[in-house]
Amino acid sequence: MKIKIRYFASLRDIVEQSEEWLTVPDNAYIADVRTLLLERYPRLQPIMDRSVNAVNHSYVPAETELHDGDEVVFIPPTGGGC
Amino acid sequence: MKIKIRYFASLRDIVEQSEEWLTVPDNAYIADVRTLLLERYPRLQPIMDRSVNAVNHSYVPAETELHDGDEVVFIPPTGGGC
Amino acid sequence: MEPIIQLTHQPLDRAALVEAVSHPSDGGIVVFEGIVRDNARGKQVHYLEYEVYEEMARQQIAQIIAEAQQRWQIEHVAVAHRFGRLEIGEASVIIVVATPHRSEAFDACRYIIDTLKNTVPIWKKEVATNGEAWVEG
Amino acid sequence: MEPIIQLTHQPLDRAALVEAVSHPSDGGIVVFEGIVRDNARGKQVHYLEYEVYEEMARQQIAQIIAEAQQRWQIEHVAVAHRFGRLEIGEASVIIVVATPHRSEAFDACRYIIDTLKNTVPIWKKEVATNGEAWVEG
Repeated sequence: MKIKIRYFASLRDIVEQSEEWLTVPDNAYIADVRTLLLERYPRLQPIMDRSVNAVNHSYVPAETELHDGDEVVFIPPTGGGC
Repeated sequence: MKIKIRYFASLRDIVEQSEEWLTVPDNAYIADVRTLLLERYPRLQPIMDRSVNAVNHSYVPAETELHDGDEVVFIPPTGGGC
Repeated sequence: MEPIIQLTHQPLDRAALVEAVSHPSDGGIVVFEGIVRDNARGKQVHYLEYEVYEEMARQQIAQIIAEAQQRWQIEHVAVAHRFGRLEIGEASVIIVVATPHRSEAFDACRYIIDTLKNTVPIWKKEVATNGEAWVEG
Repeated sequence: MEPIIQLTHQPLDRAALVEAVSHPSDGGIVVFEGIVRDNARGKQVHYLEYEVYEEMARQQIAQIIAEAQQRWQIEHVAVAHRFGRLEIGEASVIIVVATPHRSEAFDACRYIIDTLKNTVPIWKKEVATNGEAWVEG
Protein backbone atom coordinates (compact mmCIF):
# COMPACT_ATOMS: atom_id res chain seq x y z
CA MET A 1 0.00 0.00 0.00
CA LYS A 2 1.02 3.62 -0.35
CA ILE A 3 1.25 6.31 2.25
CA LYS A 4 2.02 9.98 1.91
CA ILE A 5 4.80 11.52 3.98
CA ARG A 6 4.99 15.27 4.40
CA TYR A 7 8.09 17.05 5.69
CA PHE A 8 8.16 20.30 7.63
CA ALA A 9 10.77 22.61 9.07
CA SER A 10 14.15 20.97 9.75
CA LEU A 11 13.00 17.62 8.30
CA ARG A 12 12.13 19.29 5.02
CA ASP A 13 15.51 21.01 4.97
CA ILE A 14 17.25 17.64 5.34
CA VAL A 15 15.25 15.58 2.83
CA GLU A 16 14.99 18.56 0.49
CA GLN A 17 11.37 17.93 -0.43
CA SER A 18 7.96 18.72 1.03
CA GLU A 19 6.33 15.35 0.51
CA GLU A 20 6.67 11.96 -1.09
CA TRP A 21 4.67 8.77 -1.42
CA LEU A 22 6.17 5.63 0.12
CA THR A 23 5.27 2.05 -0.61
CA VAL A 24 5.04 0.10 2.64
CA PRO A 25 3.79 -3.41 3.51
CA ASP A 26 0.05 -3.67 4.25
CA ASN A 27 -0.66 -3.05 7.94
CA ALA A 28 2.70 -1.40 8.51
CA TYR A 29 3.08 0.55 11.74
CA ILE A 30 4.34 4.08 12.23
CA ALA A 31 7.45 2.56 13.76
CA ASP A 32 8.16 0.73 10.48
CA VAL A 33 7.96 3.98 8.54
CA ARG A 34 10.43 5.56 10.95
CA THR A 35 12.90 2.73 10.31
CA LEU A 36 12.42 2.98 6.58
CA LEU A 37 12.99 6.74 6.52
CA LEU A 38 16.10 6.54 8.66
CA GLU A 39 17.57 3.99 6.24
CA ARG A 40 16.87 6.32 3.36
CA TYR A 41 17.90 9.54 5.15
CA PRO A 42 20.37 8.71 7.94
CA ARG A 43 20.82 12.44 8.64
CA LEU A 44 17.24 12.53 9.94
CA GLN A 45 18.23 10.54 13.03
CA PRO A 46 18.79 13.35 15.58
CA ILE A 47 15.65 15.28 14.71
CA MET A 48 13.50 12.14 14.32
CA ASP A 49 14.47 11.19 17.86
CA ARG A 50 12.83 14.41 19.02
CA SER A 51 9.82 14.20 16.71
CA VAL A 52 6.38 12.81 17.46
CA ASN A 53 4.02 11.04 15.07
CA ALA A 54 0.94 12.35 13.35
CA VAL A 55 -1.41 10.43 11.08
CA ASN A 56 -4.17 12.21 9.21
CA HIS A 57 -3.73 15.39 11.32
CA SER A 58 -3.80 13.74 14.74
CA TYR A 59 -1.03 12.83 17.12
CA VAL A 60 -0.69 9.05 17.42
CA PRO A 61 1.59 6.56 19.21
CA ALA A 62 4.32 4.69 17.32
CA GLU A 63 2.30 1.45 17.51
CA THR A 64 -0.37 2.90 15.25
CA GLU A 65 -1.25 0.71 12.28
CA LEU A 66 -1.37 2.50 8.94
CA HIS A 67 -3.81 2.23 6.09
CA ASP A 68 -3.58 2.87 2.38
CA GLY A 69 -3.54 6.59 1.60
CA ASP A 70 -2.72 7.74 5.13
CA GLU A 71 -0.88 11.02 5.57
CA VAL A 72 2.05 10.57 7.94
CA VAL A 73 4.05 13.43 9.42
CA PHE A 74 6.88 13.37 11.92
CA ILE A 75 6.46 16.53 13.94
CA PRO A 76 9.69 18.11 15.21
CA PRO A 77 9.50 20.33 18.32
CA THR A 78 7.09 23.15 17.55
CA GLY A 79 7.79 26.83 17.95
CA GLY A 80 4.50 28.51 17.26
CA GLY A 81 3.16 31.44 19.18
CA CYS A 82 5.98 33.82 19.88
CA MET B 1 -8.73 76.28 60.13
CA LYS B 2 -10.50 75.40 56.91
CA ILE B 3 -10.52 72.13 55.03
CA LYS B 4 -12.04 71.27 51.71
CA ILE B 5 -14.41 68.33 51.43
CA ARG B 6 -15.20 66.83 48.05
CA TYR B 7 -18.14 64.49 47.49
CA PHE B 8 -18.31 61.75 44.91
CA ALA B 9 -20.87 59.22 43.72
CA SER B 10 -23.57 58.37 46.28
CA LEU B 11 -22.21 60.90 48.80
CA ARG B 12 -22.58 63.68 46.26
CA ASP B 13 -26.12 62.54 45.48
CA ILE B 14 -27.01 62.79 49.18
CA VAL B 15 -25.39 66.13 50.03
CA GLU B 16 -26.32 67.55 46.62
CA GLN B 17 -23.03 69.31 46.08
CA SER B 18 -19.57 68.41 44.81
CA GLU B 19 -17.51 70.18 47.42
CA GLU B 20 -17.59 72.58 50.33
CA TRP B 21 -15.20 74.22 52.77
CA LEU B 22 -15.58 73.34 56.44
CA THR B 23 -14.25 75.21 59.42
CA VAL B 24 -12.81 72.77 61.94
CA PRO B 25 -10.73 73.21 65.11
CA ASP B 26 -6.96 73.35 64.57
CA ASN B 27 -5.42 69.87 64.64
CA ALA B 28 -8.76 68.16 64.09
CA TYR B 29 -8.65 64.52 63.11
CA ILE B 30 -10.39 62.81 60.19
CA ALA B 31 -12.64 61.16 62.78
CA ASP B 32 -13.81 64.61 63.92
CA VAL B 33 -14.77 65.54 60.37
CA ARG B 34 -16.77 62.34 60.07
CA THR B 35 -18.72 63.24 63.20
CA LEU B 36 -19.30 66.76 62.00
CA LEU B 37 -20.56 65.64 58.59
CA LEU B 38 -22.90 63.07 60.07
CA GLU B 39 -24.46 65.75 62.29
CA ARG B 40 -24.98 67.94 59.27
CA TYR B 41 -26.11 65.13 56.91
CA PRO B 42 -27.53 62.24 58.95
CA ARG B 43 -28.51 60.43 55.74
CA LEU B 44 -24.80 59.92 55.02
CA GLN B 45 -24.54 57.39 57.86
CA PRO B 46 -24.93 54.09 55.95
CA ILE B 47 -22.57 55.00 53.13
CA MET B 48 -20.03 56.68 55.46
CA ASP B 49 -19.82 53.42 57.40
CA ARG B 50 -18.60 51.79 54.21
CA SER B 51 -16.32 54.61 53.13
CA VAL B 52 -12.60 55.00 53.70
CA ASN B 53 -10.66 58.21 54.22
CA ALA B 54 -8.46 60.08 51.81
CA VAL B 55 -6.46 63.22 52.50
CA ASN B 56 -4.68 65.04 49.70
CA HIS B 57 -5.15 62.10 47.29
CA SER B 58 -3.87 59.36 49.61
CA TYR B 59 -5.69 56.82 51.73
CA VAL B 60 -5.20 57.52 55.42
CA PRO B 61 -6.42 56.08 58.75
CA ALA B 62 -9.13 57.85 60.78
CA GLU B 63 -6.54 59.00 63.34
CA THR B 64 -4.89 61.25 60.79
CA GLU B 65 -4.43 64.84 61.93
CA LEU B 66 -5.54 67.48 59.47
CA HIS B 67 -3.94 70.73 58.45
CA ASP B 68 -5.27 73.97 57.08
CA GLY B 69 -6.23 73.65 53.42
CA ASP B 70 -6.28 69.83 53.35
CA GLU B 71 -8.53 68.13 50.83
CA VAL B 72 -10.59 65.43 52.53
CA VAL B 73 -12.65 62.84 50.70
CA PHE B 74 -14.64 59.93 52.06
CA ILE B 75 -14.32 57.23 49.43
CA PRO B 76 -17.34 54.95 49.08
CA PRO B 77 -16.78 51.44 47.66
CA THR B 78 -15.25 51.85 44.22
CA GLY B 79 -16.53 50.27 41.04
CA GLY B 80 -13.94 51.13 38.44
CA GLY B 81 -12.74 48.77 35.80
CA CYS B 82 -15.69 46.88 34.45
CA MET C 1 9.58 54.32 29.69
CA GLU C 2 7.14 56.36 31.78
CA PRO C 3 3.89 54.43 32.09
CA ILE C 4 0.93 55.86 30.22
CA ILE C 5 -2.05 56.83 32.38
CA GLN C 6 -5.14 58.15 30.67
CA LEU C 7 -8.37 59.34 32.28
CA THR C 8 -10.67 60.61 29.63
CA HIS C 9 -14.22 61.32 28.50
CA GLN C 10 -13.33 60.18 24.99
CA PRO C 11 -13.71 56.62 23.66
CA LEU C 12 -10.58 54.61 24.45
CA ASP C 13 -8.22 53.90 21.57
CA ARG C 14 -6.88 50.37 21.92
CA ALA C 15 -4.63 50.57 18.87
CA ALA C 16 -2.98 53.79 20.02
CA LEU C 17 -2.34 52.37 23.50
CA VAL C 18 -0.79 49.16 22.15
CA GLU C 19 1.30 51.18 19.74
CA ALA C 20 2.47 53.45 22.54
CA VAL C 21 3.78 50.64 24.76
CA SER C 22 5.20 48.38 22.05
CA HIS C 23 8.95 48.02 22.01
CA PRO C 24 11.23 45.88 19.81
CA SER C 25 12.51 43.95 22.84
CA ASP C 26 9.01 42.82 23.87
CA GLY C 27 7.74 39.46 22.68
CA GLY C 28 4.34 39.44 24.31
CA ILE C 29 1.55 41.93 24.79
CA VAL C 30 -1.45 41.32 27.00
CA VAL C 31 -4.43 43.63 26.70
CA PHE C 32 -7.33 43.65 29.10
CA GLU C 33 -10.42 45.52 28.12
CA GLY C 34 -13.43 46.05 30.34
CA ILE C 35 -16.64 46.40 28.38
CA VAL C 36 -20.09 47.66 29.39
CA ARG C 37 -22.33 44.58 29.53
CA ASP C 38 -26.00 44.56 28.67
CA ASN C 39 -26.88 42.88 31.95
CA ALA C 40 -25.72 42.76 35.57
CA ARG C 41 -27.15 41.17 38.71
CA GLY C 42 -30.16 40.00 36.71
CA LYS C 43 -30.99 43.50 35.46
CA GLN C 44 -31.15 44.79 31.91
CA VAL C 45 -28.56 47.57 31.82
CA HIS C 46 -29.38 50.64 29.78
CA TYR C 47 -26.10 52.49 30.15
CA LEU C 48 -23.39 53.24 32.72
CA GLU C 49 -22.13 56.47 34.17
CA TYR C 50 -18.54 56.45 35.46
CA GLU C 51 -17.34 59.07 37.87
CA VAL C 52 -13.72 59.60 38.82
CA TYR C 53 -11.81 61.48 41.51
CA GLU C 54 -9.26 62.36 38.94
CA GLU C 55 -6.22 63.63 40.85
CA MET C 56 -6.34 60.74 43.29
CA ALA C 57 -7.16 58.12 40.64
CA ARG C 58 -4.13 59.18 38.65
CA GLN C 59 -1.93 58.88 41.71
CA GLN C 60 -3.37 55.47 42.71
CA ILE C 61 -2.97 54.08 39.21
CA ALA C 62 0.64 55.28 39.10
CA GLN C 63 1.24 53.48 42.37
CA ILE C 64 -0.34 50.23 41.14
CA ILE C 65 1.77 50.34 38.00
CA ALA C 66 4.92 51.01 40.02
CA GLU C 67 4.16 47.98 42.18
CA ALA C 68 3.57 45.79 39.13
CA GLN C 69 6.75 47.04 37.50
CA GLN C 70 8.77 46.22 40.55
CA ARG C 71 7.17 42.84 41.12
CA TRP C 72 7.43 41.52 37.54
CA GLN C 73 10.33 43.60 36.26
CA ILE C 74 8.17 45.00 33.50
CA GLU C 75 8.64 48.30 31.77
CA HIS C 76 5.94 48.99 29.21
CA VAL C 77 2.51 49.63 30.65
CA ALA C 78 -0.53 51.71 29.74
CA VAL C 79 -3.73 52.13 31.76
CA ALA C 80 -6.66 54.06 30.34
CA HIS C 81 -10.02 54.57 32.04
CA ARG C 82 -12.96 56.35 30.54
CA PHE C 83 -15.54 58.27 32.52
CA GLY C 84 -18.91 59.87 31.85
CA ARG C 85 -21.72 58.04 30.10
CA LEU C 86 -20.82 54.72 28.44
CA GLU C 87 -23.11 52.68 26.24
CA ILE C 88 -23.35 48.90 26.06
CA GLY C 89 -20.32 47.45 24.27
CA GLU C 90 -18.06 50.43 24.94
CA ALA C 91 -14.75 50.00 26.74
CA SER C 92 -14.50 51.45 30.23
CA VAL C 93 -10.90 50.44 30.84
CA ILE C 94 -7.97 49.24 28.79
CA ILE C 95 -4.76 47.90 30.30
CA VAL C 96 -1.80 47.05 28.10
CA VAL C 97 1.35 45.33 29.31
CA ALA C 98 4.19 44.49 26.94
CA THR C 99 7.06 42.32 28.18
CA PRO C 100 9.90 40.24 26.77
CA HIS C 101 8.12 37.09 28.00
CA ARG C 102 4.40 36.48 28.14
CA SER C 103 4.02 35.07 31.62
CA GLU C 104 4.92 38.38 33.27
CA ALA C 105 2.56 40.24 30.96
CA PHE C 106 -0.39 38.07 32.00
CA ASP C 107 0.42 38.30 35.70
CA ALA C 108 1.01 42.04 35.69
CA CYS C 109 -2.07 42.84 33.61
CA ARG C 110 -4.29 40.80 35.90
CA TYR C 111 -2.77 42.33 39.00
CA ILE C 112 -3.34 45.82 37.66
CA ILE C 113 -7.03 45.34 36.83
CA ASP C 114 -7.76 43.47 40.08
CA THR C 115 -6.06 46.13 42.19
CA LEU C 116 -7.49 49.01 40.19
CA LYS C 117 -11.01 47.79 40.88
CA ASN C 118 -10.34 47.72 44.60
CA THR C 119 -8.36 50.85 45.24
CA VAL C 120 -8.80 53.46 42.52
CA PRO C 121 -11.50 56.05 43.26
CA ILE C 122 -13.74 55.44 40.28
CA TRP C 123 -17.45 54.80 40.66
CA LYS C 124 -20.03 53.28 38.39
CA LYS C 125 -23.71 54.12 38.29
CA GLU C 126 -25.82 51.51 36.57
CA VAL C 127 -28.82 52.90 34.78
CA ALA C 128 -31.17 49.99 34.22
CA THR C 129 -34.72 49.74 32.97
CA ASN C 130 -35.96 49.70 36.57
CA GLY C 131 -33.96 52.55 38.07
CA GLU C 132 -30.37 53.55 38.75
CA ALA C 133 -27.85 52.71 41.44
CA TRP C 134 -24.19 53.14 42.34
CA VAL C 135 -22.53 49.76 42.04
CA GLU C 136 -20.29 48.70 44.86
CA GLY C 137 -17.41 46.47 43.82
CA MET D 1 -20.62 31.19 18.39
CA GLU D 2 -18.18 29.16 16.33
CA PRO D 3 -14.63 30.04 17.36
CA ILE D 4 -12.60 31.97 14.81
CA ILE D 5 -9.43 30.26 13.62
CA GLN D 6 -7.22 32.11 11.19
CA LEU D 7 -3.99 30.88 9.61
CA THR D 8 -2.76 33.47 7.20
CA HIS D 9 0.17 35.01 5.35
CA GLN D 10 -1.35 38.45 5.88
CA PRO D 11 -0.65 40.81 8.80
CA LEU D 12 -2.99 40.01 11.68
CA ASP D 13 -5.81 42.45 12.31
CA ARG D 14 -6.28 42.88 16.06
CA ALA D 15 -9.24 45.22 15.78
CA ALA D 16 -11.15 42.89 13.44
CA LEU D 17 -10.57 39.91 15.72
CA VAL D 18 -11.75 41.77 18.83
CA GLU D 19 -14.75 43.04 16.93
CA ALA D 20 -15.58 39.54 15.74
CA VAL D 21 -15.68 38.00 19.22
CA SER D 22 -17.29 40.90 21.09
CA HIS D 23 -20.76 40.28 22.38
CA PRO D 24 -23.08 42.49 24.50
CA SER D 25 -23.09 39.93 27.32
CA ASP D 26 -19.30 40.00 27.70
CA GLY D 27 -17.75 42.32 30.26
CA GLY D 28 -14.10 41.46 29.76
CA ILE D 29 -11.83 40.87 26.81
CA VAL D 30 -8.30 39.57 27.12
CA VAL D 31 -6.03 39.79 24.11
CA PHE D 32 -2.67 38.11 23.89
CA GLU D 33 -0.37 39.10 21.10
CA GLY D 34 2.96 37.46 20.32
CA ILE D 35 5.41 39.83 18.71
CA VAL D 36 8.67 39.21 16.87
CA ARG D 37 11.43 40.39 19.19
CA ASP D 38 14.68 41.91 18.06
CA ASN D 39 16.71 39.48 20.13
CA ALA D 40 16.58 35.90 21.37
CA ARG D 41 19.04 33.69 23.19
CA GLY D 42 21.58 36.47 23.05
CA LYS D 43 21.35 36.83 19.28
CA GLN D 44 20.34 39.83 17.22
CA VAL D 45 17.30 38.61 15.27
CA HIS D 46 16.96 39.84 11.70
CA TYR D 47 13.55 38.32 10.92
CA LEU D 48 11.52 35.14 11.51
CA GLU D 49 10.07 32.62 9.13
CA TYR D 50 7.01 30.72 10.39
CA GLU D 51 5.97 27.45 8.79
CA VAL D 52 2.68 25.72 9.46
CA TYR D 53 1.20 22.28 8.79
CA GLU D 54 -2.06 23.96 8.05
CA GLU D 55 -4.69 21.21 8.11
CA MET D 56 -3.37 19.75 11.33
CA ALA D 57 -2.74 23.13 12.97
CA ARG D 58 -6.33 24.12 12.32
CA GLN D 59 -7.57 20.91 13.88
CA GLN D 60 -5.27 21.20 16.90
CA ILE D 61 -6.27 24.81 17.53
CA ALA D 62 -9.94 23.85 17.32
CA GLN D 63 -9.30 21.17 19.92
CA ILE D 64 -7.47 23.55 22.27
CA ILE D 65 -10.30 26.06 22.00
CA ALA D 66 -12.89 23.36 22.65
CA GLU D 67 -11.01 22.32 25.80
CA ALA D 68 -10.80 25.92 26.99
CA GLN D 69 -14.49 26.46 26.28
CA GLN D 70 -15.44 23.44 28.27
CA ARG D 71 -13.10 24.19 31.15
CA TRP D 72 -14.03 27.85 31.64
CA GLN D 73 -17.51 27.93 30.16
CA ILE D 74 -16.46 30.52 27.65
CA GLU D 75 -17.98 31.10 24.26
CA HIS D 76 -16.26 33.85 22.34
CA VAL D 77 -12.74 33.01 21.17
CA ALA D 78 -10.53 33.88 18.23
CA VAL D 79 -7.07 32.51 17.46
CA ALA D 80 -5.05 33.86 14.56
CA HIS D 81 -1.53 32.80 13.60
CA ARG D 82 0.50 34.26 10.81
CA PHE D 83 3.09 32.36 8.79
CA GLY D 84 5.76 33.21 6.26
CA ARG D 85 8.32 35.92 6.85
CA LEU D 86 7.71 38.24 9.81
CA GLU D 87 9.69 41.34 10.63
CA ILE D 88 10.64 42.64 14.09
CA GLY D 89 7.61 44.12 15.82
CA GLU D 90 5.04 42.21 13.76
CA ALA D 91 2.47 39.98 15.45
CA SER D 92 2.86 36.24 14.95
CA VAL D 93 -0.19 35.25 16.97
CA ILE D 94 -3.26 36.94 18.40
CA ILE D 95 -5.63 35.27 20.82
CA VAL D 96 -8.83 36.99 21.89
CA VAL D 97 -11.14 35.71 24.61
CA ALA D 98 -14.29 37.60 25.60
CA THR D 99 -16.25 36.47 28.65
CA PRO D 100 -18.89 37.81 31.03
CA HIS D 101 -16.25 37.91 33.80
CA ARG D 102 -12.59 38.69 33.43
CA SER D 103 -11.04 35.90 35.46
CA GLU D 104 -12.11 33.23 32.96
CA ALA D 105 -10.86 35.36 30.07
CA PHE D 106 -7.37 35.58 31.58
CA ASP D 107 -7.23 31.87 32.42
CA ALA D 108 -8.53 30.72 29.06
CA CYS D 109 -6.32 33.06 27.04
CA ARG D 110 -3.22 31.93 28.87
CA TYR D 111 -4.16 28.27 28.55
CA ILE D 112 -4.65 28.66 24.82
CA ILE D 113 -1.28 30.32 24.12
CA ASP D 114 0.62 27.93 26.43
CA THR D 115 -0.97 24.85 24.85
CA LEU D 116 -0.71 26.21 21.34
CA LYS D 117 3.04 26.60 21.72
CA ASN D 118 3.38 23.00 22.79
CA THR D 119 1.04 21.12 20.51
CA VAL D 120 0.23 23.02 17.35
CA PRO D 121 2.46 22.12 14.36
CA ILE D 122 3.92 25.53 13.66
CA TRP D 123 7.65 26.09 13.42
CA LYS D 124 9.80 29.14 13.64
CA LYS D 125 13.10 29.73 11.85
CA GLU D 126 15.18 32.49 13.37
CA VAL D 127 17.26 34.39 10.88
CA ALA D 128 19.92 36.18 12.87
CA THR D 129 23.00 38.13 11.90
CA ASN D 130 25.12 35.01 12.41
CA GLY D 131 23.02 32.41 10.57
CA GLU D 132 19.63 30.78 10.75
CA ALA D 133 18.10 27.98 12.81
CA TRP D 134 14.79 26.30 13.57
CA VAL D 135 13.83 27.20 17.11
CA GLU D 136 12.65 24.42 19.35
CA GLY D 137 10.12 25.47 21.96
